[in-house]
Amino acid sequence: MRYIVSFIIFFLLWVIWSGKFDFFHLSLGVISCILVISISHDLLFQRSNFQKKDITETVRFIKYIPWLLYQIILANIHVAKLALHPRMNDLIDPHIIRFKTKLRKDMSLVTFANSITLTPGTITILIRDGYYFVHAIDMKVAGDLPGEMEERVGHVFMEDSDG
Amino acid sequence: MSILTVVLNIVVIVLISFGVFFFAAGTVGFLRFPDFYSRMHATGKCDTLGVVLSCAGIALYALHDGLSLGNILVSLKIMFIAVFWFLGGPTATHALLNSAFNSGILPWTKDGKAIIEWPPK
Amino acid sequence: MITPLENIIIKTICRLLIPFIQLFGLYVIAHGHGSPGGGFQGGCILAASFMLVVVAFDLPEAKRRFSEKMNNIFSSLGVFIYAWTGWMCLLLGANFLDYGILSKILPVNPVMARYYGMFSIEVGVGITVMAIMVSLFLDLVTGGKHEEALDE
Amino acid sequence: MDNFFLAIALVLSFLVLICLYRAVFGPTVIDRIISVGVVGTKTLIVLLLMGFIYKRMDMFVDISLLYAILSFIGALIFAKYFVRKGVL
Repeated sequence: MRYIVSFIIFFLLWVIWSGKFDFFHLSLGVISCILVISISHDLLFQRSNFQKKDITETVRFIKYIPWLLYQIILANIHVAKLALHPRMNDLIDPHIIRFKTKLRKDMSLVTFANSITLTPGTITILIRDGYYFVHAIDMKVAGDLPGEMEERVGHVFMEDSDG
Repeated sequence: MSILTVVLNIVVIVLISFGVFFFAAGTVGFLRFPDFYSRMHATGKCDTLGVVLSCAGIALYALHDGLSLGNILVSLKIMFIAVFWFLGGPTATHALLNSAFNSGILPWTKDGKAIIEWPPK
Repeated sequence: MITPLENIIIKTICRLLIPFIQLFGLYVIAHGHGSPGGGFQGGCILAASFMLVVVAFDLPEAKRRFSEKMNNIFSSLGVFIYAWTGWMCLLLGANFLDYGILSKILPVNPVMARYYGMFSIEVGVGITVMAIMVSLFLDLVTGGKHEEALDE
Repeated sequence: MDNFFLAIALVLSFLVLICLYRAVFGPTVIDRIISVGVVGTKTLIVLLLMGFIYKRMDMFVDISLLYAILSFIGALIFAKYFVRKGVL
């Protein structure tokens, strides 16, 4: 099953990149997709079969992206304000903060970490034994962690439903 | 110049200008912040949004002379760059800071306490 | 000996991106005659994707996907393709790498024969460059003794 | 619009010039590596804009996608090398 889905994804991407629709280039595309799948078929999808859960996760992930974009724009305005502020040294108060997380799955840990890196004033430094080490540029933005974002990521990857 | 072209040009100019503004803010922050942990805040975030906004603007402008198949494919390719950078940029930021933290460098702080527990008890 | 980065973020993101990087490398090789790039550049991108496997996972994992034996076979296979495309032209009575003459044995006209000849040269160069780049990288990261590095 | 793109490309080149300050005088090695990454992102956009100026968009898109991939791989390999050395 995962072979077919990855083949479809790769072939669509090949057509977009190539832009040539003669027989020679399309057959090259098929050969390239088969080569890539034979070398690294277990990289894109790790489980061999799909469940109904995966489709729900994809839909929820797509719904999560607009909220993330909004947060990213807020984060950038914050950082730009700090960077252009004349008395910058009084405003920033950097620390590494350490907090425990409820998330367990790989994908949700990674999504949460990258969302933290992209949003206001915080960068993930390390994940170890269920603890996040986060560098925060001032204590006000750190007050929101883990907070709403963790809830949302947990909702996207259905952490709450299976205990 | 039809009215549609004018609107398209204005949207493209606004998007690219905002992208360049964030690039500029990131660069200024990169010069001014006190240590490289904070400098990473400026570059990691502002560059990601700058690339995404500029790529959106450029992808829109790639459609300016008609909706032919080649133009749409070029525009999709540019959006693929944005998606790639959206995944890769935070990871590169994280990798560099992770290696710095693992080599034992602590960030610049005001009160000398580098790592604090959260939420405070 | 290169140590793996015990880092879940880098592992997961590289897992998602490596197939696309490999596909892009193959695309650059296959469209070398029409757009920028070609054999050398595509081979370098393919080699870079294997370097990413080594960086994100570890050396045995990379060896499992692309063993040393396969690497040696590929590095000679590329030269084989390149040289036989050239010699085929020589045997048919033209100069070395003068692809137009290939229309005698391929069922196409000389222009298309030139096209396919150039493509097979690109493929040969790409395969060789990928294999040699991977061996160079493995020699560099293990200090020239990666056979022993595999045993420990 | 070509003049606008040219102006934006010039502004980005000027920003690259500013970033080189950190690459030259950066107190630590990490500063220099970050500076390489920042120059990489700006070069990406400059390449795309050059595609419009020279009217060869299909060609420059490939180059800048390649640049994005290599910049990402470069940052990861630098990170790995310096964590192994343990010195900065």
